[in-house]
Amino acid sequence: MAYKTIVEDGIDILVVGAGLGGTGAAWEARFWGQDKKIVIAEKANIDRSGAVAQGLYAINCYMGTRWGENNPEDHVRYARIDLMGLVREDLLFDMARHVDSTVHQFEEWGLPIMRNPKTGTYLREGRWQIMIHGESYKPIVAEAAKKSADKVFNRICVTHLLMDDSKENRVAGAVGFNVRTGNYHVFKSKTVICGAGGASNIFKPRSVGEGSGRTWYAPWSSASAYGLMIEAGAKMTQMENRIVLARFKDGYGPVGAYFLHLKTYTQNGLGEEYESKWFPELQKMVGKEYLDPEASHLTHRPIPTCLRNHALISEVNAGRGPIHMVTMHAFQDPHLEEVGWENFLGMTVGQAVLWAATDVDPKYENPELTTSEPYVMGSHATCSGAWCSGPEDISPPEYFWGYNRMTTIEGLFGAGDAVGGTPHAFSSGSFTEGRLAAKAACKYIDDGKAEGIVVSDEQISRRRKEIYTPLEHYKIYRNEIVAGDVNPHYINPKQGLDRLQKLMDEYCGGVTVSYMTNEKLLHIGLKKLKILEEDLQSIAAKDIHELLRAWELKHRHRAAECVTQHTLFRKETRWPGYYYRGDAMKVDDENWHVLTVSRRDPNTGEYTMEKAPCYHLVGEDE
Amino acid sequence: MAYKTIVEDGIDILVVGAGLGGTGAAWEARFWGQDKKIVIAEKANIDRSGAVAQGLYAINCYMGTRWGENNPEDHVRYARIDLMGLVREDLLFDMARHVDSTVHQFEEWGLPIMRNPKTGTYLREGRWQIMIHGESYKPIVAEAAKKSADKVFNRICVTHLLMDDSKENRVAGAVGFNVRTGNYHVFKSKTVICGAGGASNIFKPRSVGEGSGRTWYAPWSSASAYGLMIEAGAKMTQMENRIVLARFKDGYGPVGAYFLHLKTYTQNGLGEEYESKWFPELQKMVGKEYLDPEASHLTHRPIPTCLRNHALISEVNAGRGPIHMVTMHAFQDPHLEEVGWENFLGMTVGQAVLWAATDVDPKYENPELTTSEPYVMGSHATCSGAWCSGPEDISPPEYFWGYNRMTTIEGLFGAGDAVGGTPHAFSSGSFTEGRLAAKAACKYIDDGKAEGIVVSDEQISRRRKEIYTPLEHYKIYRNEIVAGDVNPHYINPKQGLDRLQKLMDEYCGGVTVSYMTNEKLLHIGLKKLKILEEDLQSIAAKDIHELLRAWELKHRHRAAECVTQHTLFRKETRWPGYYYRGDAMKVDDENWHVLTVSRRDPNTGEYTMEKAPCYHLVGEDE
Amino acid sequence: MPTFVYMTRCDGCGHCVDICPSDIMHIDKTYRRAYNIEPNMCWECYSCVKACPQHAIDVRGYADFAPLGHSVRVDRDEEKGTIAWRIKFRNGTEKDFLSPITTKPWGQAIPQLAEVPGPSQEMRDSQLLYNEPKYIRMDDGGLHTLETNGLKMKKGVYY
Amino acid sequence: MPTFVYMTRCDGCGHCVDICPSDIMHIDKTYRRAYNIEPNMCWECYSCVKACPQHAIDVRGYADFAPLGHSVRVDRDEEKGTIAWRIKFRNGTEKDFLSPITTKPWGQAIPQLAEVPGPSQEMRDSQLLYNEPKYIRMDDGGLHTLETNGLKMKKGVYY
Ligand SMILES: Cc1cc2c(cc1C)N(S(=O)(=O)O)[C@@H]1C(=O)NC(=O)N=C1N2C[C@H](O)[C@H](O)[C@H](O)COP(=O)(O)OP(=O)(O)OC[C@H]1O[C@@H](n2cnc3c(N)ncnc32)[C@H](O)[C@@H]1O
Ligand SMILES: Cc1cc2c(cc1C)N(S(=O)(=O)O)[C@@H]1C(=O)NC(=O)N=C1N2C[C@H](O)[C@H](O)[C@H](O)COP(=O)(O)OP(=O)(O)OC[C@H]1O[C@@H](n2cnc3c(N)ncnc32)[C@H](O)[C@@H]1O
Ligand SMILES: Nc1ncnc2c1ncn2[C@@H]1O[C@H](COP(=O)(O)O)[C@@H](O)[C@H]1O
Ligand SMILES: Nc1ncnc2c1ncn2[C@@H]1O[C@H](COP(=O)(O)O)[C@@H](O)[C@H]1O
Ligand SMILES: Nc1ncnc2c1ncn2[C@@H]1O[C@H](COP(=O)(O)O)[C@@H](O)[C@H]1O
Ligand code: SF4
Ligand code: SF4
Ligand code: SF4
Ligand code: SF4
Ligand code: NA
Repeated sequence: MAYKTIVEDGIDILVVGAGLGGTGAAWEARFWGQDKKIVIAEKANIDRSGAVAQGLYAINCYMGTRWGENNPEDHVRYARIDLMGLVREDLLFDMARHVDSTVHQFEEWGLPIMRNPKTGTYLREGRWQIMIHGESYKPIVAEAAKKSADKVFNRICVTHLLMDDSKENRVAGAVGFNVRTGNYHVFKSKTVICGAGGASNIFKPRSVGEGSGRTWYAPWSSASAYGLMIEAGAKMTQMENRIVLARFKDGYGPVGAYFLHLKTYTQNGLGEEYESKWFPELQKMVGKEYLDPEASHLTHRPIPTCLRNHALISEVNAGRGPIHMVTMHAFQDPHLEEVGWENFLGMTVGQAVLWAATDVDPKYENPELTTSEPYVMGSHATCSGAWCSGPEDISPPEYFWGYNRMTTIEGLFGAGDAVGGTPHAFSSGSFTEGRLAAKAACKYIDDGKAEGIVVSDEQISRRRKEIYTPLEHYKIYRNEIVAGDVNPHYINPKQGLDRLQKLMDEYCGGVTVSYMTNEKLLHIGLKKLKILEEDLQSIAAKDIHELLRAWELKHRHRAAECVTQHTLFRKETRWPGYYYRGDAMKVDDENWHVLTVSRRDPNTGEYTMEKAPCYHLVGEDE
Repeated sequence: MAYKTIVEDGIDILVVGAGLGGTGAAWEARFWGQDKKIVIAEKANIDRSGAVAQGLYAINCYMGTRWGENNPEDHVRYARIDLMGLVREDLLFDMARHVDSTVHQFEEWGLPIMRNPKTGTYLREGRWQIMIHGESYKPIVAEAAKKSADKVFNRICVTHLLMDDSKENRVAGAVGFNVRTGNYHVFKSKTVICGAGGASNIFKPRSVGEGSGRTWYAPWSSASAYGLMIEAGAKMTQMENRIVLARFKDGYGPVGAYFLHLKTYTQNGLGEEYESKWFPELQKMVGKEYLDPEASHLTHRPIPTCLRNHALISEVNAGRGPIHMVTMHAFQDPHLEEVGWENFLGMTVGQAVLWAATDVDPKYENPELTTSEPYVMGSHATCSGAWCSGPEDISPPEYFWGYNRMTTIEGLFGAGDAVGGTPHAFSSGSFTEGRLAAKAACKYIDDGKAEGIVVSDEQISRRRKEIYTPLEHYKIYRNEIVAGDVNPHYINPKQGLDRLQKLMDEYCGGVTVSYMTNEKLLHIGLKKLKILEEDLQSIAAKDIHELLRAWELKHRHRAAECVTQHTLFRKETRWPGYYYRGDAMKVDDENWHVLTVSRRDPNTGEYTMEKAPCYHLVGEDE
Repeated sequence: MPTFVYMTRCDGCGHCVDICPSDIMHIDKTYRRAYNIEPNMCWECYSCVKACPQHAIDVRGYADFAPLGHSVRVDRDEEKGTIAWRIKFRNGTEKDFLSPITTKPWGQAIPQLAEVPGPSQEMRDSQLLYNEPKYIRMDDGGLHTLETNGLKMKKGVYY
Repeated sequence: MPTFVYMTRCDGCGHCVDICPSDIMHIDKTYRRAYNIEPNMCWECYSCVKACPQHAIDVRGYADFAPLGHSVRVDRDEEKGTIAWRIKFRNGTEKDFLSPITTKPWGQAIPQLAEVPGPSQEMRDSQLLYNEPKYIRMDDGGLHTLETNGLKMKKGVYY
């Protein structure tokens, strides 16, 4: 191939993926590393990349400590109960104590945050959520990142991390290719902050054909953070904890503003409240500790997101669908009507398009809700991601190995979806995690931990060869057939994605099986994933764009495998409404009140699974 | 458009669709109409068209009266109980008393029917099924049809029936276009025998992408029989009675030979027998009259197909999947192993390919079973189709209006999947029905019923315009956009099919919702079907092949609408395992021991629904 | 397992185009050879594979569930009246099968009904089909009717 | 609702190609104008629509669930700091919305951190981030810690 190799050397901090976490990292890194070389390698254009490309209408993680609204530990307790007990409370406390500073900065930069006209405080959507006019959220944080970075490489699909050839388990940068020029890019760096985001499209979507772009999380959320880190041998945590979201049907418009600000509510096909009906049965599955509707009512303790899903799913399965969101009352108020629409124009335009197309005016008709296909990410009501060190002033020994947000690979840090154990970070918390990781990365370098890194030419050329194999494969075998995409020697990325999604759906708890799986099914799933991995060696890309899709697929495949391994390991149904282990339908605190941690050996491909203790934030004297 | 108009005039018997029913009709017509003009209009090439294109390994409807095996009424009772009481017993008895004559003819023509070496009788797969080497089943019956027909027009997609302009509700032929030349074909005929087959691809398939061609019923089973007849205003019956099939997973290989001849059996993911476990609950839903396992055991009365599905579906939903077919015992016998493989090579090659691809050798590994997406047809364990007159010596007055297998449109006859109320006809019964229809059509003509038919030029040119609209639409609007298939003025056939399948799946009881629906959902489905119908006015075809797909889609859409109307009408769950009315989860013999009959008014598009009495074949003194 | 066509084997004869029930084997304008224009409407029915004189068409399992590395080849011979299959697993295992497709010389055993004596009026008025009652029973007994079988049709709920 | 490009409006400037997060806006080789090469990977994020100087890009709802006949048009103006939406229903109903996208002149309010005084060693050793504790509380109080908040981390099962 004629593609050039372009080496960027001497980088101190390489930000891989500049979404909310990555822009936070790049921005903050400059403060702690005034003379350091800070470089961004981003798959798209950072002005509109990642989950926030079309904007957001709310910042879902804001304490409001300055107005006495919440303390960080309140948020930790919220996240803990919402996730059925299992989170990294050190990381969460740390994120929560800094997140307000992030949000106040955003406002200073020009992000329009709505205010409560009476109190002057930020307009609350819910206890943790504040409302914004966030169409330009991403361009604004990108502006900040650009101010700090020495160089921004847009349109680089990072495919692999580089590893130090002189010291086991130490990162040394990353490689990838430019999705426009095709050139091979090598980034040699002392540290890497991985902000490559979460994963859509791992499970078969409800949408078909053209509509399969209409996912809740963006279709370009390619599981790269997971793929890159797992490949490199980083430990992962809670990967089984995929999320299913209640969403407006088809358009997948978020419901938060509706439930919390518009105070809309759901009903079944018969116009009945149904949620509470399922609580007694649910309580038997999960225990009163996790579901106590009366206590919840009195203390505003939330009903966990997964359990609300469970009620919705069960009601639909029982034949009393569809579930409707009752909007007709709220929409009589012109202000709420405006919020209802702008909420979508600001973050999920497709929902507005759909309503326009189907003549659904929520003022006169209650729209349908559904539960989505599962997504794998780490910043909404779910916390899949890398197993990272916490901050030294909070973390117990099992959670601490020197640098905040550093993975189990030296010099490799994470932020946002990449970091496991920190749900409910959302956009603001992800940006905050990026900032924390950047400070820690600078410290790591300043402490001399990145000395003597060696990257062999062998490593660089091996990766180069690997990256372009799909193009080579296409060239060699294309002309064996007359035309078309059916070839005995290869599959293309779309065909591979279809295979992945179908098997994850059927064997690992997707929509078609109502989120049900069990040990037997998971074993079959793993077997099929292994065979798919073999076929991915034979993937073909007809051009650079397909090469991008090929690598996205490889990252998704690796993440899917890890999800399946974790789901197999945890022999309980911890989050009914996210997925069910049919062979262990209850919460089992005795054996499974732990965090699951996996490591894939990069040499053998074998997974090792362990249980890590779950520490909780409790009162000093408890 | 430069396409020619080609008129074929003076036809006596026009066979629309020469599958098993149509070839039977064409063949037999020559005997009763020695001098009549018999013409076939077929979408594909009759040598390999229809459901039997790749062959069959069994003939599933054979009485064996000559060997004293069964009497016709035995088969009627079998079909009745299998269909939960509701069938057209006059039509069934009639088919059953003639079907052996059809099969013996086949043998005489050269179709290899296996023999029991001990008894010399046909080798039985089950009580009703005999085994054949049927790879060339279709070429053989096509040969017979060609011997009888004056002309065979291959590659004509028939789009509409022609109606007599001089007499209300009388057929006058059909029109369509040649899918290769694009020419417009007009067939003026005194009678039409519609053998255009059943329907796949109305509901969202389990397969995705490339794999969506792997349906049980052929992807070219385009619901044309239903689309043509409903459009013309014929009454339809039991259209709600869509079928779900237990099949080998992914490959959709049939299970009959396995269950009946190889004596394989199913177990759940834990290796347990599960079917009987569900019977007590099922008995409460359907009543002991329809499910009495003990009686079944003693009398070999079958457990209805839908109820066996129900057990499978329920077991999977309960988290004890996957269901396996235990083949490892049977396959130790080399003869049975050979049958097991040849069964698929003879009728579902894809299943063999899949096993080869996945290294599944059923001798060493039990393959997975699943339940398919729903299909709409009328000759397997299901009986959707046109409401037809029975034979005069059997039919009660409500079932008789002069000519055997004549629909409620004068001169329009049906055979095979086109005819409602006759399940378990299969290939042989369908061919037999074609023969019966042909004899009746000759009689109709000979009785002078087809005199004075007038087809106006207006009708012919109106249909011509309608047929090519999708090509026009494409031409006009294509260049408004730069490239691609996203256009504000049109959708293409694949996009329309995706829409149809998704809405039928979600609202009318497809796989994603575990076959569940209810009144509310069905009403929404109908609304969406109406809007889709409007958009089908704006469908675009970029070439003649897409024009074929456009018309197939229109036929599927019309059939889907009718299915939904029927499903809404019948307020009970008559066939658990085929679909569930969540708002009426029981069999309700008091109100619904009736056949449902619909008519769509061709002028207004409105449906009228009625209940028709269900007559049963009983002993003379009962 | 949709079809594909080997570039070097196809001579563009069009037999596959002629037979495909799905109308998806078309001739490529550039190469003047056949290919499958719509794999997701391919039923892997093998009609085209069987019809190709050049053995130029093969099938590879549907990408969304069939891994690469297998093959199912076929040779159908109307003269011999047989069909031969060779299955090759991904792991290399092979299995061969051979079946008859007809017991008679092709097409010759089917009578030309225009040439048989036409039916009598009596036969027309009866319920019999061509060549019946011959084919109905071994004993050449007559057609089953409600009467002969002691039956009637009755409205109501029976099981 | 994937995008499409009006042939007569696009001048091939490439802004959409530059911005699309999905890498699916490409320039057609024949027409030298942009189009969406992979609609099923389009998130209808409107990034390209907002970026197109010619208003040449529009969106029509995903064919698998959105009927024809609607439109959602947008005009984003960084100068004015606003975004204007016009929604047109299939039935003709129209709705307009206007929102701010920034409260400051574009980009100017973000400091250049290379130019602010670097952190002290004390600050490096603390848990503070840039500009903290300023931004953390109204009262400019310090960072929350386990100690200040009377907490500890404890192994076990707590709810
Ligand atoms: C899609 C979406 C997301 C949200 C919401 C609605 C919708 C419709 N909602 S609501 O539902 O609750 O309503 C939220 C909301 O209102 N408020 C909120 O604060 N957060 C919400 N989120 C969640 C946040 O967006 C989310 O928590 C953060 O964005 C997570 O940040 P981060 O972990 O950094 O992920 P990212 O997607 O922003 O960025 C990833 C970046 O990596 C790039 N990338 C990926 N792979 C790469 C590769 N191989 N090489 C190079 N670069 C490579 C990406 O391009 C991107 O820039
Ligand atoms: C697909 C399939 C079918 C079966 C089976 C397995 C498989 C994998 N099994 S097992 O599962 O039980 O194993 C059976 C079996 O083993 N034994 C058996 O006897 N029958 C089985 N069937 C069922 C029979 O095939 C079925 O009952 C009959 O074929 C029905 O006959 P008919 O109703 O004539 O349908 P057809 O598909 O054969 O013919 C339809 C024809 O119409 C044409 N056509 C359609 N639309 C048209 C249009 N618009 N214009 C012009 N022509 C237009 C078609 O091209 C075709 O020629
Ligand atoms: N019914 C609800 N009760 C409490 N919080 C909710 C509810 N629905 C959504 N949220 C929260 O609102 C925010 C946005 O949610 P969503 O729009 O569903 O992504 C998240 O913080 C959710 O946890
Ligand atoms: N388990 C079963 N018990 C009785 N009959 C069956 C069973 N499975 C299939 N059949 C019959 O076998 C024939 C072929 O079935 P199938 O292969 O499922 O299409 C049909 O007549 C079915 O009704
Ligand atoms: N009220 C409005 N709201 C949003 N955009 C508008 C409005 N009026 C005009 N526009 C913009 O002007 C362009 C041309 O509009 P149109 O004539 O509708 O195609 C559109 O693409 C919009 O971006
Ligand atoms: S039948 Fe064979 S040789 Fe002839 S066009 Fe088709 S693929 Fe080519
Ligand atoms: S296998 Fe059958 S459907 Fe597929 S291309 Fe060949 S003839 Fe057509
Ligand atoms: S931004 Fe607009 S004008 Fe420029 S290439 Fe894209 S569609 Fe054409
Ligand atoms: S709407 Fe978004 S995803 Fe779709 S083409 Fe435009 S920029 Fe790309
Ligand atoms: Na996280």
